[in-house]
Amino acid sequence: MKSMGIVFSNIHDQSLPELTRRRTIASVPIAARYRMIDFVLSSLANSKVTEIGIITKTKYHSLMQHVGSGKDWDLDRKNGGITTIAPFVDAQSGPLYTNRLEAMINARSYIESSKADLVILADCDLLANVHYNEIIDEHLESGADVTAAYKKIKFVRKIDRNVQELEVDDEGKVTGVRHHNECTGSMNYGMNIYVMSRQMLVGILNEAQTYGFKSFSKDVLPRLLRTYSIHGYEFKGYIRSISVLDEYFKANMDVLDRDIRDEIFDNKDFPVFTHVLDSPPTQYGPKAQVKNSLIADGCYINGVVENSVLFRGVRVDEGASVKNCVILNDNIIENGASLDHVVTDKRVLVSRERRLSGCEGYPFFIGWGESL
Amino acid sequence: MKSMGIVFSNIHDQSLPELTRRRTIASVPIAARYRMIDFVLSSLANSKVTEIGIITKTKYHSLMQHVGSGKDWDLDRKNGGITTIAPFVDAQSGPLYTNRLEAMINARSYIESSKADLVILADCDLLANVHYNEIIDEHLESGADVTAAYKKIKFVRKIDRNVQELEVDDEGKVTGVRHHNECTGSMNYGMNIYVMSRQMLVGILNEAQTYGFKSFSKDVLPRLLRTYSIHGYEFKGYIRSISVLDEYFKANMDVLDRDIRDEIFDNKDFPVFTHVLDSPPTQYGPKAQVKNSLIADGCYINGVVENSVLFRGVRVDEGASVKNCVILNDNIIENGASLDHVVTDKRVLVSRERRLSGCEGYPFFIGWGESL
Amino acid sequence: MARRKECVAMLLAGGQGSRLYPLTKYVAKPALYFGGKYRIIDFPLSNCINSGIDTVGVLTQYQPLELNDYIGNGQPWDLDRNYGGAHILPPYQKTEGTDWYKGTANAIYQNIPFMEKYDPEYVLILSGDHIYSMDYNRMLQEHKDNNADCTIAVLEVPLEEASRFGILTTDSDNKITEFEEKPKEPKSTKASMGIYIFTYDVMKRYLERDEEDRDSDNDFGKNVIPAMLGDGCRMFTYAFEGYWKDVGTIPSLWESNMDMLAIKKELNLADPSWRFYYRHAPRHPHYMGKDAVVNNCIIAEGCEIEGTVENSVIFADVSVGEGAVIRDSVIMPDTSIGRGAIVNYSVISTRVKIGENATIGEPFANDSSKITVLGDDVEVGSGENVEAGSSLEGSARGQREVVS
Amino acid sequence: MARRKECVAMLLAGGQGSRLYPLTKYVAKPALYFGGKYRIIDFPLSNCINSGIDTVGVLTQYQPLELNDYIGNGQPWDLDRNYGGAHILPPYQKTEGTDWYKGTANAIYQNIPFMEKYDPEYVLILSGDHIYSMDYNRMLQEHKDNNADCTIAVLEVPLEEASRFGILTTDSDNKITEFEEKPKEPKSTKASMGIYIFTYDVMKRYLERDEEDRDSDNDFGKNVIPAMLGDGCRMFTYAFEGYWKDVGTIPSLWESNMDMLAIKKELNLADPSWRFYYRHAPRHPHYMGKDAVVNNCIIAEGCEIEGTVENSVIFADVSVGEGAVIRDSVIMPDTSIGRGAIVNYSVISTRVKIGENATIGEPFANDSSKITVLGDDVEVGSGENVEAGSSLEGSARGQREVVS
Repeated sequence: MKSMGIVFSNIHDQSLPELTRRRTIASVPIAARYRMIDFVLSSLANSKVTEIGIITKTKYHSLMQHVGSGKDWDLDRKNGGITTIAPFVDAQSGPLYTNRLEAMINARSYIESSKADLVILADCDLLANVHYNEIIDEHLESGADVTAAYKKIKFVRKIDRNVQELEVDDEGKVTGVRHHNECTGSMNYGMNIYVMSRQMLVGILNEAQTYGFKSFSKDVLPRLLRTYSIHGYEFKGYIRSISVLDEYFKANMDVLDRDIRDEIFDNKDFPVFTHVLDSPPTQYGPKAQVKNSLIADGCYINGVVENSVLFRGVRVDEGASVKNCVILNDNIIENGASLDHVVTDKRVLVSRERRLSGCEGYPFFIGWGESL
Repeated sequence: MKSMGIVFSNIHDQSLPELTRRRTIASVPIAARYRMIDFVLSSLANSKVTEIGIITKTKYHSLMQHVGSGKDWDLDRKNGGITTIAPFVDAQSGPLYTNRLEAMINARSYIESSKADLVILADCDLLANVHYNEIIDEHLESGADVTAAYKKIKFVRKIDRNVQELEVDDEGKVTGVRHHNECTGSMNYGMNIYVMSRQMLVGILNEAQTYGFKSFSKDVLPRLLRTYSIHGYEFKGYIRSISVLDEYFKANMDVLDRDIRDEIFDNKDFPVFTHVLDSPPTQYGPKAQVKNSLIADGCYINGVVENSVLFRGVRVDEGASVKNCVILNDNIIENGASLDHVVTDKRVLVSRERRLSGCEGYPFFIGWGESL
Repeated sequence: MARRKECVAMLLAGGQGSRLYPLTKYVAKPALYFGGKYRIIDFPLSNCINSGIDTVGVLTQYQPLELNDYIGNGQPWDLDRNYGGAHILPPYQKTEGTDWYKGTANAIYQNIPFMEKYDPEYVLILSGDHIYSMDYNRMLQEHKDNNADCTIAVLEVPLEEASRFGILTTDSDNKITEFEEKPKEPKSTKASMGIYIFTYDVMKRYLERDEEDRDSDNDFGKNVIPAMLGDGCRMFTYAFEGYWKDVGTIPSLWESNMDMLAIKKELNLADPSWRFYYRHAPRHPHYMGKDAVVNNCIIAEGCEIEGTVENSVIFADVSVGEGAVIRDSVIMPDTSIGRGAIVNYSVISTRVKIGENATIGEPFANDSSKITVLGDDVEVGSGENVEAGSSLEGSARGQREVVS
Repeated sequence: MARRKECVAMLLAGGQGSRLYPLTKYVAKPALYFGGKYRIIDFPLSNCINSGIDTVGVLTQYQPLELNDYIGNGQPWDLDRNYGGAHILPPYQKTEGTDWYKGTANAIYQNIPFMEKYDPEYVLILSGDHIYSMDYNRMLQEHKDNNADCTIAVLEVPLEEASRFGILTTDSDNKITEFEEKPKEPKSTKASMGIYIFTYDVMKRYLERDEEDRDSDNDFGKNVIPAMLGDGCRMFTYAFEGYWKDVGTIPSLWESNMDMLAIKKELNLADPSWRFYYRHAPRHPHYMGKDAVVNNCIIAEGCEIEGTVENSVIFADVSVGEGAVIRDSVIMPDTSIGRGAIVNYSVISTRVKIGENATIGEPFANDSSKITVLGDDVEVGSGENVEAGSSLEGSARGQREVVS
């Protein structure tokens, strides 16, 4: 039983505009040294899924640089391996696709030419270590036509964004799909991870083209529910959807929790791989004071860092203070500067004595390459 | 002294429409197992140029599959290696570039971020084993700002197409550039291969953008001639420009000549690499009659083949006859079929007893996947 | 941080191949050329990756240089994995002393640290001298279904040939009841192919015990398998069907090359779903000259054929001059056959130079003692005659001496 | 089909490293950890690729398993080349017999076939026990400019230390006039770094001659270099400036790790144009706990630091419990330090387990005999005290015994 993966790199770009101005959601940096796609690629590879199509649309230059030949995930294979499916624009082609279904129709020849039995569809918006092999096993055991993964979530605050809720009966059968514009209370949160036979997906794509369907979850899924059996896979682990900036901030803070760190990173059969940069180790100077923080390689820290996540190559000078922050790669925080509840994109320079402060639930975002 | 290469994969697509309907000129198959870009990539790699940007525009899917990570040319490198520079279309971007200059402006950040001293520009329309290291050496010795390669060619027939002629004085200095719409008589045929410092190219691109120049050879080169010294490198080896179908046919036939074969393929320091397919060896049946032909791996031949070039995986059944033909990959020529002066694209099936015949100077072309 | 690999393959590639001398003078047997494009080791390596086994230890000892180079980083077989992949395992010095590999079991024993890195449940033991296509994963499935300690792949052989093999007797469930090496009076026609799957923990226990026994030859067939059988371990046969050839002698090497000329081959080299991979060199497609005559043969890339080639397997970069005739022969890479030379019923190794109008061997006579063998770098002068059945070996400078 | 490589590097990685015992009990010296992220061999390998030398033979012999694994296909150093790249070269059996490597010159001699594949003009000889950053290409340029037969990289050393080195005396053109191994009365302060460039043909001739001499130790320093000098070969020094450390002893290993703590390091590990490459394992960024105290230290990925770390180099995946204090120490990967434990002036190897409230060593005293060393897999029980200057080695199961 051979499986292939289809990974959507651009879906959800619009929900995190700050960080997706020059990149896809797949290449958004997370947890001090990773990018969002690392979790999907690593876990597929760890589940022995070694034929993976990454569907891209726009702004995929940084994604391609990060993924490269797939070597870092051991996915540079003669057969299968990673295929980037970009819109190979030519004069005849229409406008770029805008959703999952159109994207897969664009990738149909890739999907049709595979020899895999099963297809796994996945997005890049979740911080989680999903074990795809378990979903596949449950899919096969259930005998269902499609398996959809969900997570029982209780939202303590109302959050504005589109979510898909699955109705699942006691036998684990999906009986309905609902779409909401906000998240509130308890629900079976649809993870947009699907497993089905490759032949079935090809059939769906043919039908979608014939009938002009536009959306997988709004047009196709309800039809499937009427005719086919859809099994619900309940994911029981940690999950965080990187949907808005505050959730992005919280996802980073989550990793300061030892249990979450252990679950995501310390499963020996499900390690998380990322693109290798050969950074030197991080060095702490004589004035460093660092507490409850996750620190990547290649940093030089001689100031105060607390409750923060620092990516590779960050410099925190003597007398600088970084608290409750997410500091992306190659930032320089100069002497006397002070940051609190700040998220900085890459290559930001915060000059001496500068004081920047957001607040809980509303972090202050500083864009790529700014010098303040 | 470090050099980088910029390879244009789409320039000249329009001159060979039959074979570039679904591919770039760079991925046009040639000489039984190669693609046009193999000659440029191999020779750059053999010249120790291991940082190469391939500029693509449209229809580059087959090119990316062929080149992959660059492994087959030993160009999958941590530093440098092959970078495919596609138009990373986003909502804001304008129309696709239409010429060399616009393409390089699109690739400017790639060129600017390199650490190379020199840049080599090259197209993919020439069948030749150009030793780029010699051009670099001559460029450095001459002390010129730019070196342009040319070949003294005598056209025996008039051929309709755009050519660039270089005027070169006795010291090897380029004194003028002329453009013709047809080739006739003797000329210094411009090979569109240029060497210059990377800084100079960056300057040219800045200027081109400021002044809105459109064409490298029509706008930029004449200006350079006024201000800078341009050295002409005379290429003395075999060369054939794959410009129109008949030239494509002739290029393939040229390789039946032992001297040309030796020159292109049998220089031990300049081997030609191509994408590896693990074909089995070619097998000849008891009825095979094969003369003066170049035959790739993975064929099964039990018929008559004369003065022809057969690509990988071709089957010629008993009683079939293939004379003066270029037969691309995975064709099947059935029992009793007869082909003369025919060029077939990939996956063509010629049924039993079918007779197809072009003539000298006007080969008959059969498109991809046709069954006749 | 040992991530588990369910099954690790250990490929015994140390054999000296003395019955293939002089072809094995400079190279280990698994590095020998086969079938126009391949080396023998391409078959087990390709079978591994096609069976989903991506971790292969290659145990080398004798003349490993060319083999090491050939395997390199494992990339041609998709075995250049970050975790797993192909690893060359030569003998090495330890703090307590140094050992060359003794028997097959000792070679595996010495590499217990290698295997344990992958914490395997099963180990597949392979050898590097067989040509075949086999899905080891099916065999592993049977091993698991049988809850076996050891599964041995077997082939049905004609009763009259059975005494050349290790013969296994089984009950109706394929459970092995008896094992005899080269029995005079074989009780079964199930011949061991030298391909074993062991449950790792059981194998480790028996290897350790075998090491303690100073009288043991440390060989799987002679010592470990009989010991396990004696203790009542759960041992099963796995029935293999299809083409399988041990290429351990010159006649069998010649014959199996000739097998590749059949139009309906038992071993399909062109199956796109079960490719046999090999390491490539940059060579142009082969050229058939204006007066070439070919008939029932395999010709690899880089060749320049101006003469006649019939019923033969011609490897890469071989040149055959005008008027030369090659029949019923195997010609290995980079060899040149001068104009007018005649080669019959021969196995010609790599980098051989045959002068103009020389004669090698006699026409095919179905008598394998008449096969003529020229080793690496042999040079045969113009007009010279090499008698049928001769075996010549060359030196680096191309002189030669008769070895048999 | 030998395509030429101008210069091939041969890296002698066979040293047993007995002065680094017990750290070298299970691994060859070049595989020892260094600087928080690296192994010693990362330095010569990175220098090679950064100098444009992409063909490196790594000669292994003693405990090569971990080193072989670490080098693997050479990919981390960009040495996974189709043509060239990193190749492990263990001793092997030949038709005529088998040999372990004797001296350094014999090791290179035995690998003449490897070098000749690349038809090199020059050979760079390196060893695997030095930490430094060096552009070999500049040295090669000087070698060519001097039209030399051999160029030896030298370092200026204080006169009082010169008698510990091989000392070269030169004329004003840097042409070597005299060479003395560890002279009692050194005539110069130019110490050989054990880095040689030879013109290949000359070296081959001298290696062949040295092999014929049965009294020779087959060593470059003792035999080959003096023989060449005696014959009047053109031999030059190449003056190296910068950080260079031989990490052949426990004190020098400790010291050179401490050197990496300097803010202005002599050896810049962060230079983007001269990266030191290493093989990665998938580990998360390190975590500094709520009560962590750090001061002047290097900490690698995967660590979980809840205690105090000062003036120390902490490798990957080390855990330091609450209240534990580490000072002036080197802690290698996968080691855990229990709550309240105190570690002073120590070198702690990999997979060591230190129990709660244990005490290892005494505060730094500038007396290298007081460095405490715990070998691989040592376990120290809760509350136990390991005396300063002890050297313990562990077994696979974590027991331990005193070695000095």
